[in-house]
Formats: sequence, C-alpha cells, structure tokens
Amino acid sequence: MTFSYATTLGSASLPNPILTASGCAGSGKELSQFFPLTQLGAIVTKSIMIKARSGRATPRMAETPSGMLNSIGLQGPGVDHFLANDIPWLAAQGARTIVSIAGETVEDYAVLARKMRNLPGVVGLEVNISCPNVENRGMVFSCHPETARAAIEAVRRNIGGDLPIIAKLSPDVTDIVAIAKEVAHAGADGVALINTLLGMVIDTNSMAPKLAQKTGGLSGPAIRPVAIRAVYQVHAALPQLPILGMGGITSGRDAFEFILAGARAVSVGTATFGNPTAVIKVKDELEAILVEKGFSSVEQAVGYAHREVLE
Amino acid sequence: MTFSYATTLGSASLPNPILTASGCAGSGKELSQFFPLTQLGAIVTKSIMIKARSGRATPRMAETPSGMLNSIGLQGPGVDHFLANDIPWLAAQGARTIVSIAGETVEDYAVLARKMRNLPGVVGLEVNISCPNVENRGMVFSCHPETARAAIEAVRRNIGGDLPIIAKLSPDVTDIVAIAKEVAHAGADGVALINTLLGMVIDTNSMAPKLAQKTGGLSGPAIRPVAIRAVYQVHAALPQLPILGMGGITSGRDAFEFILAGARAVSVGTATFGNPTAVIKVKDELEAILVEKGFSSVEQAVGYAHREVLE
Amino acid sequence: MQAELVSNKRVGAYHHMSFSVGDLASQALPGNFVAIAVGGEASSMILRRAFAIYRSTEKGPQGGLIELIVAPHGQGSRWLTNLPVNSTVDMVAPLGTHFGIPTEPVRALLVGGGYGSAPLFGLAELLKSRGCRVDMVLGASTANKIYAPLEGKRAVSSLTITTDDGSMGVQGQITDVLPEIITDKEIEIIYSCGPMGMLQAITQVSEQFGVMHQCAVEEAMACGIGVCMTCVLPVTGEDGVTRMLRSCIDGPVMDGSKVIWDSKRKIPEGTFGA
Amino acid sequence: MQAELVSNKRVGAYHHMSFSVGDLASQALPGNFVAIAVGGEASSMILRRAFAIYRSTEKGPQGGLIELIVAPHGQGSRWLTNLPVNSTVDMVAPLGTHFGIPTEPVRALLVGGGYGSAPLFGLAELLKSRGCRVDMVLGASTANKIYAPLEGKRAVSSLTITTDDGSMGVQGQITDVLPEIITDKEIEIIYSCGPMGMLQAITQVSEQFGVMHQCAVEEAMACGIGVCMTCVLPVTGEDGVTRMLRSCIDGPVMDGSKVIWDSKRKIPEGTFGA
Ligand SMILES: Cc1cc2nc3c(=O)[nH]c(=O)nc-3n(C[C@H](O)[C@H](O)[C@H](O)COP(=O)(O)OP(=O)(O)OC[C@H]3O[C@@H](n4cnc5c(N)ncnc54)[C@H](O)[C@@H]3O)c2cc1C
Ligand SMILES: Cc1cc2nc3c(=O)[nH]c(=O)nc-3n(C[C@H](O)[C@H](O)[C@H](O)COP(=O)(O)OP(=O)(O)OC[C@H]3O[C@@H](n4cnc5c(N)ncnc54)[C@H](O)[C@@H]3O)c2cc1C
Ligand SMILES: Cc1cc2nc3c(=O)[nH]c(=O)nc-3n(C[C@H](O)[C@H](O)[C@H](O)COP(=O)(O)O)c2cc1C
Ligand SMILES: Cc1cc2nc3c(=O)[nH]c(=O)nc-3n(C[C@H](O)[C@H](O)[C@H](O)COP(=O)(O)O)c2cc1C
Ligand code: FES
Ligand code: FES
Repeated sequence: MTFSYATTLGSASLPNPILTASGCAGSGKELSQFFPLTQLGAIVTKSIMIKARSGRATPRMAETPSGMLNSIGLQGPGVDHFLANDIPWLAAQGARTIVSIAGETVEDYAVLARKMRNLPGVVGLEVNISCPNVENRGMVFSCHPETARAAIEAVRRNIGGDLPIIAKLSPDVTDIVAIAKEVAHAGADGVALINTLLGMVIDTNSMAPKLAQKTGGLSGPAIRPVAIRAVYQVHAALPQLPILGMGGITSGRDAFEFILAGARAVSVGTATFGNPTAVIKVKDELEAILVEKGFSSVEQAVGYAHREVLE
Repeated sequence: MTFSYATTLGSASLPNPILTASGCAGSGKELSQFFPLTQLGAIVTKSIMIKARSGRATPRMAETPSGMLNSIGLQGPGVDHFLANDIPWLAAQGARTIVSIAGETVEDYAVLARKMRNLPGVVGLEVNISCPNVENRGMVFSCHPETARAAIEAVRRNIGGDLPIIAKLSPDVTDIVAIAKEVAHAGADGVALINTLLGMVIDTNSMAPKLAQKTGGLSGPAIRPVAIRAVYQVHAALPQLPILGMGGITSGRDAFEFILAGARAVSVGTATFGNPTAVIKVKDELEAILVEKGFSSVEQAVGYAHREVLE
Repeated sequence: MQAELVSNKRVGAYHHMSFSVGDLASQALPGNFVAIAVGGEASSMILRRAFAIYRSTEKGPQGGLIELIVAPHGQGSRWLTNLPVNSTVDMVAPLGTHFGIPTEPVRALLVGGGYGSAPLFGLAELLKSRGCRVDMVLGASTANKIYAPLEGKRAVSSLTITTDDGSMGVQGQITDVLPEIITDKEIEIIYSCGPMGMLQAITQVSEQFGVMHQCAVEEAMACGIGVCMTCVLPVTGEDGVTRMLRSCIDGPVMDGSKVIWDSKRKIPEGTFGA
Repeated sequence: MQAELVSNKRVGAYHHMSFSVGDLASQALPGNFVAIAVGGEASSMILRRAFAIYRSTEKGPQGGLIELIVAPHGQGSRWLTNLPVNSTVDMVAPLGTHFGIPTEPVRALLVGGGYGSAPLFGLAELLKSRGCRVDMVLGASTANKIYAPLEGKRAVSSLTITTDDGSMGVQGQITDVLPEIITDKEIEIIYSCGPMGMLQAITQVSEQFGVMHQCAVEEAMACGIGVCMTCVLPVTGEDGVTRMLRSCIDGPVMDGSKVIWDSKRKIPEGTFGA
C-alpha cells in the first residue's frame, strides 16, 4: 500500500502535516541549524506586528507542572523588517512559510493583510486574534464573536488572492464553537486551535506573581486535554472547516490524537524548548503510527475518532 | 509570636483553612480510616442531588500529563439518603461539614436549599453550579451570568438562617470575574474557584474518546496556573468576597500560592487519589510555611501577592 | 509506606518484583492489591498503579515481603520494572477485598489470564491448607505471557495451559477447556483473575454448570480507596437492585454471577439512579 | 545527546559532576553552557536546566568529559545531583557565547559568585596559556558555597575570597575588595560570573576604574537555542540602540558595560520597540 503523508489547509498543499507553532520557532533561522526547514509541512513564524516591539519585561517565563507560562509580549522588529529580511531568507531555504500576524486594532489586521500579498514561499496566513484589542479595553479579539469577526473580515477584505486564512483562537472562552463559526463566516479558511490558556504562578519566595506581567499563557502537555476537546468540538460542529491543531504535542502519539479529533495538520510549540528537534521526532513518529494503523493518507485519519464506535 | 491557623468563609469559622474538595472525599467515611475528620478545616461532601444517580458509564477516568479527566456524573443515592445516613454520621464524628449541592434545574437548587436548613455539624453550603441545565440545552449554569444568578438566588431565597453560601464556578468562561460579581450580587457569601476544565483524551489504540461520555473534567497540578489566575483576578476585583481556592493543590507550597492569590481557605481534591493523607500533609506544610514567613494568621497572608511590590 | 525493592527478575513477558514491607505483609490476603506511585518525585503521572499481590511472606531474611508480577505495559509499569534493586517505592497496601475461603473443603478450580495468574498461587496454597483440592487453568495469548512458576504450582493437583497461538499447552482459549475440567474434576467453585472479557466468559460457563464463581475484576482506578467513583461496575445486590459498585473497595473480588458484564460505555437499564 | 554520568561528588554545598560526552568536549569553550533534561522519562518538568561548563577535557580514560558544578537548589537540580553514577542524561551542548580571549597578553581579574566560579577555572588556564596574568576573587554567602578546588587554582597568581558571614576569607562582598586588587594588580580586564546583582555591582566598579568587563549572565531560559525569547535582557548595541537580546545565544557572555542592569520587571525607557 502506498502511503501519502500530504495534507492541505484550505488551498495550501503541504507535504506533511507537521508545522512549528507560532512564537516557538522564531522565523526559522535558529532551527535550521538542527534540520532543513524543508522537512516541515510548513514553518509558522512568530506573530508579526506592524511596529517593532520590545515585548514585556522579564521574568517572562515560569515552569508549571507539565507546562509553562510565557508572557513574551510579541517581541519583534516589526513587519517591514520581517519582509525585508526573514521572508527572502525563508524563501531561499525553500521553506513553506505560514506567516502569523497580530494586531492591536482591526485596522492593524487590515494593514498587515495588505502587506502579505504575493510573498515568495508564503503558503498561508495564521491570524493570531488572541491579542488584546487596544480600542476595546484590552479585551482579547478572539474572546468575543464581534471582535473576532471584525479582525478576520479585515484580513479577508485585504488579503486578495487565494492565500488561506487560518484564524487562531483562544481557548479562554465560554463557547469556542461559536467563535469558530463566527470566524468561518467572516471568511477564515480554517482555524488554529488552541492558543495558550491564561494562567498565573505566584513565587512563594518573593510572595508576588512570578511573571513581571503577572499573567501569562499556559502551554505544554498540561493543556493537551483542553486542546483535544476544542478540536473535537469544532470538528463535530464544522466538519468541513480545516483545523490546525496544537497544544502540548511532544510525540507522534500526541499528534495522532489531534488528527483523530479532527485536525488536518498540527503545530509543535513548547516541545521544541525541551528538544530542538522535537518537530522532526513528531513527524517521523506520526508517519509510523499512521502506516501501522493502516491509513493510506492523513486525510483518512482526520476526525476518525468521530465515527460511531461499535462496542 | 502566637500563630492563629483559623480562618473564616463568610459566617463559618474554621480551625484551619484546609478542606477536602467536593467529589474527592466522598462523604468522609473512607478518609476517616486514615485520619480523624476533625483535623480538617471542614469536609466538603461530594455534590448531592435530589434523586439517586447512577452516574455516567465507564470508563470515567483518564490520566493526563500532571492531571486527570473524570466524568463521574455525580453518582450518588440522592439527598434524602444523604440526610438520613451521612449527615448524622458526620455530626457524630464531630466533623465540620460543607454540603455541596447540585441541580439540573433552578427549582432543584431551591428544593435542595430548603433541605439544608438546620443540619447538625453543617457549617456551609457549596453550590456546584458547574452542572448542565436540563431546561436550557444542557448549558452549564455557571457559564452564563443569568443562569448562575438564577441558581444562587434560588438557594439564597430558600436557605434561611445564616449558613454561608459558596458558589462554585467553572473556569470555562470568557470572564470569570463577571460571573463572580453576578453570584455575589445574587447572594453568594463566597465563591469556590475552580471546578474542573472541560477536556478530552482520545485513546490512540481504539482511536475513540477514552471516556464513555467523551469529555470530562480536567483536574490536578496541570490546572493550577489557571486556578491561581482565577483566584487572583476575582480577589483583585472583589477583595471582600471570600474565596475557597482549589485546583491542583498537592503541597503546603501550592496551598500558600492560593492564599497569596486571595483564597481564605483551600480544597485538596485530586491529590487525595495519589496520597490518601494528602490533605493532612498540605495542612501541616502550609502551617509551617506561614509561620516561617512570619505571618501571625492566615488572614494576614490572604491576597498578600496583590500588594505593590517594590523592586 | 516506603517499600524497598529487594529483587526484580524478568520472567517471560513479566517482572517478578519483591518489596520489603515489614509487618504489613501479614495483613495481605489472596485477592488484595497494592497501589504504587510511579515516575519518581517529579512525575507527571499523578495516579498510583494497582497490582495484585502475587505472594506475601510474613518473615524471611528481609522481613515481610510483598511480591508482584508486573507487565511492562505503559509508562508507569515500565518505570516500575526498570527500577534497580534497593530503590524504594511509595506503596499503599493491602487494598480491596480478598477471595472468600470456604469453611468446608471443596473442589476448586483457579483460572487465570496473563498476569492474572499472580494472585492465584497464594490462593491455591491457602485453599490446599484448608483441605481443598485445587486445579488450575492458565491462559494467555502466547507462551511467554503464561506466568506459572514451579514453586507456585506446588499446591495444585493439575495445571492446564492454553495459548491463543498454541506456543504452549492447548491452542485456544480458557473457555475451550473449562467444561471438561469442571465435569471431570467435579468442580464446586471457580476462582478467577484476568481480563474482563475472560471473566465474563467464565461467568457464562460457571452459570451453565451451576458452580460458584469468584472473580477479581480490573477496572481503571484513580484513588484505590473508595473516594473517587471512577472504578465502578454494575453489580446486583441481595435486594435485586443493580448499583454501580466500586471495584477498589467492594472488589476487586466479586461474585461473578452478580456482575452485569458487558457494561463498558453504557449503564445497564434498570441500574439504581439511571 | 545522551551523556553518561561518570562521577558525582559533593564538594561543600555543590556537586561536582562529570559526564562522558565524546568528541563534543572539544567544542566547548569557557563561558559556554549545557542544557540538561531533568526528572526522567515521565517528568513533569518540561524545560531543560542550564549549567555553566566547569571544565571540558578532550580525552581521558573515559573519552571526552564535560564537568559541571551543580547547586541542589530546586526540584530539577536535586534530581540531577541525586543521580547515581552510570546514569545517562539528555544533554544539549555546548551552547551560548564564550569569554573573549585577548589577542595580546593582559592582566585579567576573574570574579565569581557562588557556583559562578565554575567557568572561571577553565578560563584562567586558557588565559594563562596565552601569557596572561590571572588573579581571582570568589565570593559567597558562606564558606561551603565557595567553590575553589586546588587543581583549578593552578593557573591563578592570587586568590581572594570573601564571604558575607566571614566564615572564609574576608568578611564582606566581592565589591569591597575589588578596587584595591584592580589598582594593585593593574587589572586591564575583568571576567565575571555569578548572580545578576553581583554582575551589576562589578560593572559599576569596572566603569569607575575604566577596565573592560565581560560577564556571564544568568536569566531564566526556556529553550536555550534562541527561539522562545524568554531569556532576554536590554543591551545597548554598537548603534547606540538598546534591544532586548537573548542571553542564550547573544550571551551568556556579554560586555558588562552594554547591559542595562536593574531591568527586572521593567523595560528600560528608550528600548527599541518599547
Ligand atoms: C485491581 C488491579 C490489579 C492489577 N494487577 C496487576 C498486576 O498484577 N500486574 C500488572 O502488570 N498490572 C496490573 N494491573 C494493571 C496496572 O495497574 C496498570 O494499569 C498497568 O500496569 C498499566 O499502567 P501503565 O502506567 O504502565 O500504563 P499507562 O500507559 O500509563 O496506562 C495507564 C492507563 O491509561 C491508559 N492509556 C495508556 N495509553 C493511553 C493513551 N494513549 N490514550 C489514552 N489512555 C491511555 C491505559 O489503558 C491504562 O488504563 C492491575 C490493575 C488493577 C486495577
Ligand atoms: C546560563 C546559565 C548557567 C547556569 N549555570 C549553573 C551552574 O553552573 N550551576 C548551577 O547549579 N546552576 C546553574 N544555573 C541555574 C540552573 O539552570 C537552574 O536554574 C537551577 O539549578 C535551579 O533549577 P531547579 O530545577 O533546581 O529549580 P526549580 O525549583 O525547578 O526552579 C526552576 C525555576 O523555577 C523557579 N521557581 C522555583 N520555585 C518556584 C516557586 N515556588 N514559584 C515560582 N517559581 C519557582 C526558580 O526561580 C527557577 O528559576 C545556570 C542557569 C543559567 C541560565
Ligand atoms: C514562548 C511562547 C511564545 C508564543 N508566541 C506566540 C505568538 O507569537 N503567536 C501565537 O499565535 N502563539 C504564540 N504562542 C502559542 C503557541 O503558538 C501555541 O499555540 C501554544 O503554545 C500551544 O502549543 P504548545 O503547547 O505546543 O506550545 C506562544 C507560545 C509560547 C510557549
Ligand atoms: C473524581 C472527581 C470528582 C469530582 N466531583 C465533584 C463534585 O461532585 N462536585 C464538585 O463541585 N466538584 C467536583 N470535582 C471537582 C473538584 O472538587 C475540584 O474543583 C477540582 O478537581 C480541582 O481541584 P483538584 O485539582 O485539587 O482536584 C470532582 C473532581 C474529581 C477529580
Ligand atoms: S478507585 Fe477511587 S473509588 Fe475506586
Ligand atoms: S532561552 Fe529561549 S531564546 Fe533564550
């Protein structure tokens, strides 16, 4: 039997379903010392904003049981620097790039989308809407249907061409299915599930929040059950909507869990911090599992856990 | 210096701030083989419903990284059996009891509250509103301000006397502070934070959800950062509202983290499964930490992490 | 309790592990189990793993011992079987119900599947010491999953082995050989331990032949002490009412004829509170 | 890479741990660090712990060695220091920048706080082999936190020790003795490693006396390879612009005068993107 490891996310065709997670692989340069970026289904860049950002004050990190908190605050040199330096470099590597963009206003998303037209090697856009909306009391875009919708509509109207738009959602909501429906309706070609959960660690020595910014995003294996639930729920409600799954993937087994729940591709984030080649390990292990289980393609396995199970 | 380990939750005075978590200590009988229940600040019973319930089908449990999922489904013999058997037994032990009640309709909460009047040894009521509302498409009461409010109002109107009402909230909401405000307004004397997070595990061997009920509640150390964040946020917004903190407490250090975030007392749940005497360990360790840090009472340490920290 | 690992030997697909537990060993009866914390101090595995007690010895050169037969199956059991001798583990023991011993001598058949044979050898000795005649049937998928040590077999009059692949004993399943043995040996009671499907099948045979059947069930357990309600299965009581009982404290040893088998992923109709 | 622990000795408050790493040892330079996964296979600690390389030996009876000085501080380092000899750990090495070696012989002062002395001994040898004169100052809270092995001191001309409690050497802080030494020994460059507060204080002294200062900083690191941006600190570049640089790949060795100290919990005004 021939096995096809290829997958798609909207109009993007990827040779395999293993991607990096935004913010966990920079723009690829550091990881390229460990493996060629062409090995990846795609590299998802850290979220790019319009202007340069210093990010948040340190400490920015706290380890937690089977997880970690971060409050990087989207440090980066801004979109123009990114377009001038990183995109050509990534294209030269032959990497497939999914650019993650993040804004503080709806207009930001529109401006960023326009800049994303016709870039070499770019196969998709991940729209990080788990960001505070400065025009609305810092409320996170993806936490409310209206603002989630507005951000995605701004991207849809400005992107042009057929670059797939993947809306990245926050799990910190009462009803993630409602948000997924909203962004799909607003023109998203897929959803990325999940961003980090809002968490906090208090340092019991200093008796103050460990992170300078007090709260941070919880990632790693600890959150995997929440991520799997989100993917399963959204796939059940919107079986046609492509899902990029993530949250605590460290092995091929974990990635398989996401595929079975309904993801067409997965991102490996925090695991890279413990093991620089984690994403290649996940890729090799998932392929072996799919073959062993008798699937002839990724497609076949997507959402397989939703079938009626006869006991 | 004399140290006072006592605390209060509304009008309930407790000799120490360490409680069991609902559903993680039955009604005390099993744990009483390991230590006298009088050692506890209070025992919080499993959630009691009006009628007997078989609970959910098995498998009801899946271990996850630093956590576990459960879908017990509130198995129990119903409130009348509980009142006839467990309450007298608990009173005979000299235990301080906080009864947890759970309903499927607003009327259920009202009926249960009426049955809770004047019970021997009962020092408080925990109202588990993280239950599906059968009258409203199974939506969880505490996930929406209106239904959260309705359930707590029903209890308030029917309880009589001055038994403190502690509303137990689900973390699976966009804005937990809003829900806390709502239940405080509806007459809750305090809030219990947090109930489990909705999660799922897919068994990669059978390629189907591990739990018979598909989703389950995530508990254990994995969720502690989410719980600490919830306690910190609610204490910041409502500094006068007593908080019973819980979620992944396994040591005195963990309990201290909750106290610093703003909890006046804490519940130990999942840790009991790994160690039947975990709650006594937490109690002894927390006391030692508070003394070592120079606090003369629990009260002094409550919310201490909110002070302005001079660097 | 901290228990020291005093020996750890591979036997076929299993590890035979002995722990020094002091006086506690004297409290353990056949059918009881232990619960061990796995993964070390900073473990991401927060729940204990349960293991049937293979043998408990009150005294010996190392004091009281509890012996287990562990299959390196997943992360927890692999961690355990990889432990070097002299390591200590955190163990809660003994837990659960034990096999009931008849007051009169009877003709007993002990049936074990895979590592389910473990608790049967101690039971065989106890039954024999009470004057019972003990026969035994062990089954597994393949030869190296049959655990049947020489010294354990002392107490049994006959031992029949079945393997799915025929690599040892009779090719087939335990239930293929049960009817003949029950008839030939005039069996009055069956004691069993093994996978739930096997226990269910034995229940059918035992009912057919009208013999009693005590079985040790194995349900996923979170607490092992009766507080979490994860380990339940439907069992019909004296009053004819079926309730979801905890296999950790109302079991693991149960009356096979009272268990409603085939209840995975559904609550049987008529169960109390359903 | 899997590295075997070949020796693990307690020295005062620390453990001196040697790992067999093969050819990799030849790539390590003073200032580089390693990152080790802690807690075992089922660990709840998902991030590596960083340790400065105390010494690396290209060959020996056990092949290439990397040696570390580890303080049993929290859960991860306690796990590591409790490992028995012959255990293997998962190590990524060498990482980070190394101390810059002057092309001409200079008079260098090496200043270490606590286990921060670790990377300085290898540096001392290297400097001496290049014809430099090397003096050393080590400080700690108390005597058993001074790590200064005999064989490590071979390369230094003088060693001054300070302890907060006066239990060894001069009572006081490193900065109390620095001015005199800098003047007396006509120091041209300071190399330092230790707590951030100490590095900041040394920077002040070095600026006062107009000597260069290379320091190895220690910020909490998640990835150690430059992808996570947790380990940043504000550093002013050649262009006069202050940026949040990664201490794992743009460091840990940095030019002390370029670091904006006192930046914990705040972004200094004027930082790029602030
Ligand atoms: C009363 C009783 C007696 C027992 N006696 C013995 C005995 O004598 N000898 C013995 O070897 N064992 C015995 N067991 C089984 C033992 O307790 C463990 O369940 C077994 O060792 C497997 O644990 P693990 O940590 O190795 O596997 P794990 O892989 O951690 O599995 C733990 C649980 O998680 C499940 N699981 C594993 N992988 C996945 C996945 N990918 N997705 C979802 N779920 C998963 C497994 O089905 C298992 O139930 C007994 C169990 C009970 C309840
Ligand atoms: C470049 C570099 C070089 C280093 N070199 C050395 C060296 O040579 N020798 C050496 O011994 N160490 C060294 N360290 C420190 C080492 O990496 C570890 O940080 C140290 O061993 C403590 O880790 P742990 O797991 O033992 O502690 P943990 O307790 O796990 O602490 C890990 C982190 O969590 C924090 N933490 C601990 N407890 C709490 C709590 N209750 N609440 C919130 N946060 C908490 C700690 O502050 C620490 O940052 C170096 C670090 C770096 C970055
Ligand atoms: C250090 C760090 C930085 C991150 N930065 C971003 C980011 O810039 N944009 C984004 O959409 N998600 C970001 N994330 C979230 C991850 O992309 C991912 O959604 C999340 O961490 C869950 O996956 P994981 O458990 O595999 O890490 C970041 C996560 C971490 C840990
Ligand atoms: C097996 C199990 C059963 C539970 N049953 C209840 C319950 O009946 N009522 C309730 O309010 N919470 C219930 N909970 C939630 C706990 O009370 C607690 O809020 C949660 O588990 C977080 O704390 P922990 O991490 O210490 O367990 C249950 C949790 C578990 C693990
Ligand atoms: S395992 Fe918890 S009740 Fe049986
Ligand atoms: S530790 Fe990740 S960038 Fe430095």
